Amino acid sequence: MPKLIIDNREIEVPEGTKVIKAAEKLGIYIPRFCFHHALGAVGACRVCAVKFQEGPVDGVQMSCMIDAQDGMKVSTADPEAADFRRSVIEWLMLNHPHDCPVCDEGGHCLLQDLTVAGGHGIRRSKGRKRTYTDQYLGPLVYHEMNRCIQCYRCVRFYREYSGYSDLGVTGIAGRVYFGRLREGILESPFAGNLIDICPTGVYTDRPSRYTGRRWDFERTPGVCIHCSLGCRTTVSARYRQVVRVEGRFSQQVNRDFICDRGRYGFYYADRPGRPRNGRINGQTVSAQQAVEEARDRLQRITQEHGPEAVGIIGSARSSLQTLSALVHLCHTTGWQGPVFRNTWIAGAAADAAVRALSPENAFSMREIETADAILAVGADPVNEAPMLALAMRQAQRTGAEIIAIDPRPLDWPFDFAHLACRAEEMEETLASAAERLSASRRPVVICGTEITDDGIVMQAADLVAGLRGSDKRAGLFCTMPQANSFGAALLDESNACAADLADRIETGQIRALAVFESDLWHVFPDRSRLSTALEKLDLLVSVDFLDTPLFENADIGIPSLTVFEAGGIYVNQEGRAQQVRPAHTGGLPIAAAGLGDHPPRSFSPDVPGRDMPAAWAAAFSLSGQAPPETDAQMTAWMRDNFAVLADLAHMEADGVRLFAGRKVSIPDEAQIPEKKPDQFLELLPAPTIFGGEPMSGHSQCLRELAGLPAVWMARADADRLGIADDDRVSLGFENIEVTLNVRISDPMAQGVLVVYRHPDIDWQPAPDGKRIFISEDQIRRIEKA
Amino acid sequence: MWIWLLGYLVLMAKITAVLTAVMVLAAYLVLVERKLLGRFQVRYGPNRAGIYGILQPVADGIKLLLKEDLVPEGADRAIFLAAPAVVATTALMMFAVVPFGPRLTIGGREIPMVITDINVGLLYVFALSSLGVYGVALGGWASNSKYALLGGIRGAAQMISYELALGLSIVPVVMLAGSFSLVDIVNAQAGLPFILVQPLAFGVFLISAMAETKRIPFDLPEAETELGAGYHTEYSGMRFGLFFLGEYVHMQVMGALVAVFFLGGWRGPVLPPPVWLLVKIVFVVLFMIWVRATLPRLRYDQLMNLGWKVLIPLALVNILITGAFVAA
Amino acid sequence: MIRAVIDIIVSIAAGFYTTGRHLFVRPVTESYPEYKRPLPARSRARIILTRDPEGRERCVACYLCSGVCPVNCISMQAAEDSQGRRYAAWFRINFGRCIYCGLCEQACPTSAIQLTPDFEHIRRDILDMVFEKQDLLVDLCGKDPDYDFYQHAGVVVGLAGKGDHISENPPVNTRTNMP
Amino acid sequence: MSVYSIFFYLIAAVMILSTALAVTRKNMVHAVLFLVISFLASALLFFLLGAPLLGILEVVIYAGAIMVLFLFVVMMIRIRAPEGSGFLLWHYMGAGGLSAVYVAACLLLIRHAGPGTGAAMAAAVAAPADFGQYLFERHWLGIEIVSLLLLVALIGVLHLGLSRAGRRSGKGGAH
Repeated sequence: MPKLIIDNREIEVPEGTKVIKAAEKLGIYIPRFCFHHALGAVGACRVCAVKFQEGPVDGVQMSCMIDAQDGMKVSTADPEAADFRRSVIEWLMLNHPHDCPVCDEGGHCLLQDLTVAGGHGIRRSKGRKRTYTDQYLGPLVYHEMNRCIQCYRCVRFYREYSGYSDLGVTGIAGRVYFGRLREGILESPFAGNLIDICPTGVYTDRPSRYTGRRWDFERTPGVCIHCSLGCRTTVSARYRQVVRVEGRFSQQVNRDFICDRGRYGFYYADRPGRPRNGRINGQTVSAQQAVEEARDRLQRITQEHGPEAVGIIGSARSSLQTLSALVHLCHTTGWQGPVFRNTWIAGAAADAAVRALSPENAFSMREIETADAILAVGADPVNEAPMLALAMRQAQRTGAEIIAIDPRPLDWPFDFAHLACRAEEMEETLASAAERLSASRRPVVICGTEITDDGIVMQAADLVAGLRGSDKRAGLFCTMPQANSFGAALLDESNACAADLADRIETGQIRALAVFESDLWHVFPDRSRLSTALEKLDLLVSVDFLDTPLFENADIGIPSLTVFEAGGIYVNQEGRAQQVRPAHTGGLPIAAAGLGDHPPRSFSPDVPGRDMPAAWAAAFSLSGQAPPETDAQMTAWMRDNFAVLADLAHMEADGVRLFAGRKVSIPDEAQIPEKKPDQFLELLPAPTIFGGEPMSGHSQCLRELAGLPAVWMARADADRLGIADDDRVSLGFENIEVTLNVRISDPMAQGVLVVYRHPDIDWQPAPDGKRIFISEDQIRRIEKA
Repeated sequence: MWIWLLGYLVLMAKITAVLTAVMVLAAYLVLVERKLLGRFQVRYGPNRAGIYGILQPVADGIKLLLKEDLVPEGADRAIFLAAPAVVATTALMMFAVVPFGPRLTIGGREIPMVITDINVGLLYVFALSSLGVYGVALGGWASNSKYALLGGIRGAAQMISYELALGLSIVPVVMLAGSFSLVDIVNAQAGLPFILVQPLAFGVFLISAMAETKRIPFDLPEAETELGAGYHTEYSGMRFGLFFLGEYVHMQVMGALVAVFFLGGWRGPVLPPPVWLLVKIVFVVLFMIWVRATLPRLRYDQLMNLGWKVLIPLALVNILITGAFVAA
Repeated sequence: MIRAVIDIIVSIAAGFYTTGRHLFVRPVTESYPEYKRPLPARSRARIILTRDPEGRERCVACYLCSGVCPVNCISMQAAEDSQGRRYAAWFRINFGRCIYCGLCEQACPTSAIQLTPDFEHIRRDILDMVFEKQDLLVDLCGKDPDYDFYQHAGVVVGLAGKGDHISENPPVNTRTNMP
Repeated sequence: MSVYSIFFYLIAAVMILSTALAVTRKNMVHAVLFLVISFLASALLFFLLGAPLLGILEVVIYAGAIMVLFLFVVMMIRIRAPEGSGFLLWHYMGAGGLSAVYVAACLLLIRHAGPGTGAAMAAAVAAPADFGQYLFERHWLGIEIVSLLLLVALIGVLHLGLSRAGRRSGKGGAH
């Protein structure tokens, strides 16, 4: 533990700590461009120079390159070092364009800050500036190379930290260029972090280009709800509109970065088509009127046909507030539900995962980064929970062995062993792969819940328990389908899925349905069955903030608030309940409130469009109860009424871990998946990073990245069927035929067709709880036009 | 009976005449002060209402009458409403004992040119002057505003302090005149005005008088730069006007008292006595305006030091000396 | 002691002399509505948005003026036109709030926002004091007639390509290592 | 009943009423104000009885000086009106008893006005000069004793104030 003196203050730091970090611990900020605590040091920018006055090192040196040693005496304010830094900044500014006013980084630009801090105001050089041509890097990141100061942060993040290789550095001397070999869309789903990591404006946010300056934003700590990881974000809002989302550091969850789905998925909140008024039979009314009408009509149906005639559906994208309000609603009224599980086996798998996780074996992403062996079963982090892939990449960088057991073609930014197998082979493969963990000390088993069933989850949990039994620091990490899947599983008592309700609608038992923040068209397998079922209903109420087909077709539509307006609590896949605060007051964005893009010229004390209720408040109102008035009262109400949520009282900055220990639930019998019949292929619908998730699917800039809808198949299958890469095939079902592009992959399970969810696939091939098999003669190759 | 009635009518006439003169003079004093301050500062002063701004007082009066009479929500309503009246009334009532001239003989009857000549006239003046404090202190307190309260407290402290110096400075005059009656004091100056006999008393009295009227450099109760407008921060409309009127009437009273005590009152050659008194009043008042244009406001501790450590000892010494002379 | 008293009296008398003397000095006041004094160009009154020498809007909606405004009377929304030029989609100054401090003019990097000597600038309706971009925009270059920000900024907005702006070298050829 | 008696009873009524209000008000400033009104009324009574000097002195000393100080202090320390009714029954009973004794004593005195009151009455209604002569000729010793006492009190207060100020400046520097 070397002890050194920085600016006359003594500090003891662990061996190997750089001087710049040691100073940070003292609260002394040494200027830096290239050094970043997640990326480490390269000594490229020369701006962290400090004066070493005594000890083993002498003179002006880069504080990011020198390890703290005993007897060092460091001065950060020494005139020699300060002068050095000032000169460095002036050199860096030699070629920097004078375009701060039209640069989106202006206002939170590290270079700008340090230039001002260094006192450099007037360019003394008479020389001409070096310029570069810029590249189009896709719809998310804007490239302006002239501003570059060669800190190498971008390539270090892109290539080393996140493991993608299409962005790099070319050139020598004063002509170093950072970009792609050829212009094109960045391949990494973490490319948005370049914006955060670039100390100046080379990479800026393209969708929010020119929308405002950092100082004008209302910046609120938020939590990403586009997957189950619950990464921390900073939400920037301006003029009642969310304009930017950035990563927020968190020790346990996402560290510094977030994925592009989390960064750009928020655009659903202010889409022009977002419902902001209530609807009764197609007529536009106020939100309050819609709530009252829905309450009256539901009560009438309850009186006429009994409480069993009303069904309630929720979804795991709602906040814990909404979920608990729905449970309470059904308790007090006797209505059916609430149903949180959409369909599929996922419900049972998520339930099994929640039961399997305990404070001892549930690992956070932080612990995955330090694992030395990772076994991923039925999990595709890049598509399901992207930041998990980044965490696994860090483990792999430190030498961890990674094994994947999955039928899908996996495209991960690190080396791993892919054991491709079908669902029925998974159990066996897992058992054999478990032996490869025996040499490790800190193994992690990552288990997906979207394409696996509860049996695999329980097997994975058993494996972890076994590893822990043999004195290993083993952990379990389950990915889940949606932001609040864990919370929904905690509160879910009925274990029913939407298909069960459909049965009862068809038999006429259920006459009215209230759907909260769920789009049955998106999740329900059989569309024709759904539409006939919905038509049988006397009343369909939809409460949502998305303009879903269900909302359009509902008898009564009630607009609800988004997470940016209402806040809420979300429980991520490791059971960490995190509080989200509202980012702005809600109401119509200022631009939309006036005529066109111009704010109104009249003054009124009320905000137009602010009468929308939060979904949980609407749930209370439907039963005729007054909702708790404030968020704090609502949280207290949840703690008091649900034993599993009692720990919410201990909510801290890092959230609070909730576990199912208190929940009494009888586990289902694990079922062995049926075997794939010969001459049949299994059709496997799979989640995908862009476009498959309901909320970010409404985000225009991400839709561009979703690509074309495609079906993936193993090369052996393709060869047998005589299909080549890029062909178009038609898949015929009982009542529908779908045309898709074919992509052929080598490392994927044979006998499986993988179809990634896509907004353009107007069809959701996922029967409830059953695997889909399609006979080979139903697959037809279409000649190219 | 009719004699009594006649006397009553004469008294009423005198009161009316004096009040009218004092009010009109007060209104125009405001204009004169603003014009003069303008000239002292090398500008014009009000010159828009009528020629040379001659109608400015009328405009001001109409404005004050028409403005809304606001009462702050937390104010002590009754006291808040009464306070300005106290200030204005006490100032006006002081004129009751100021003599305007020698006795006038009309139709064989002698009419004294004073509203009432009581033998304790001087004490009466001080009694009313000390009651004027209530208007300031209560107005400030009742406003329920911290600035007004500070102004009111300052006003009370300042007026108590300076009343002592005021009273003590006048004792030699009483000793010389041998009476509290203002008429007798004027009569005692038939030979030469007391300013020549008692210059020290004159100085102390003048300074204290300015402090009593709360004028610059002693305007700490108002102190715009520190307290908004001090004790009348919360006042508006005609109630503010009453405070305003009170201040300018008080200036005239002090001018009249200086004239009566030190300048021989209405005495003077050629011109009729009331005119002489008026001239002297205006002279003193103009001097006060000049002071306002020249001197900066004192700090509070300076104000208290001046009163207690300079003026009162000076006045006491003056009494001793005068006493010795009178006894000798 | 006596000397001090004399000093005090003399200094007070000097003050009285100074003020008294002013009574006989001709007032320096200029009677405003009758006589309108031409104000210097740097006077700070009504704000305008100027144009560059080519007649294009100078304002790039960089938010610096609204950021520096001590009374928050400026609001705007930036937008991008088809050539990549940044401009104000709307730009609003609430003159009911403006204190004419001129900080916006100092902050403006493009010389777009300028204060003029036109101070007779009052409306009966407070909402008429809210000026929109079309009310603020003039067809003049103002105090800095030759300045065109985009000629110096080096971003491509249709004026010139990369490397063609003032004081720029042609773009680096990244395919070669020859200097 | 002459005009003077009407005024007398009117003023007396005002005086008693305001005194009663002064005793019962919970708001200190109001209490002080009613006491001032009471003093003014008594001064008017002196006027009415032909003793203007006493009347004026009453106003100058009591209403003008002492009560202003009271008001000043009340305003400075901002006493809040106490909660609840304030006085207990036995407070009222004690005060009532004492008042009764006082009224009885006054009645007795008025009934048996002694011969000594005449001279005092004459002095009270006299001109200021005569009043002064009366005081300093007949009661000079008493006046000197009282003024000496006041002087002692003055010096005592000065001493207290100065020593406090000295201690403070010794501890914390110039204030």
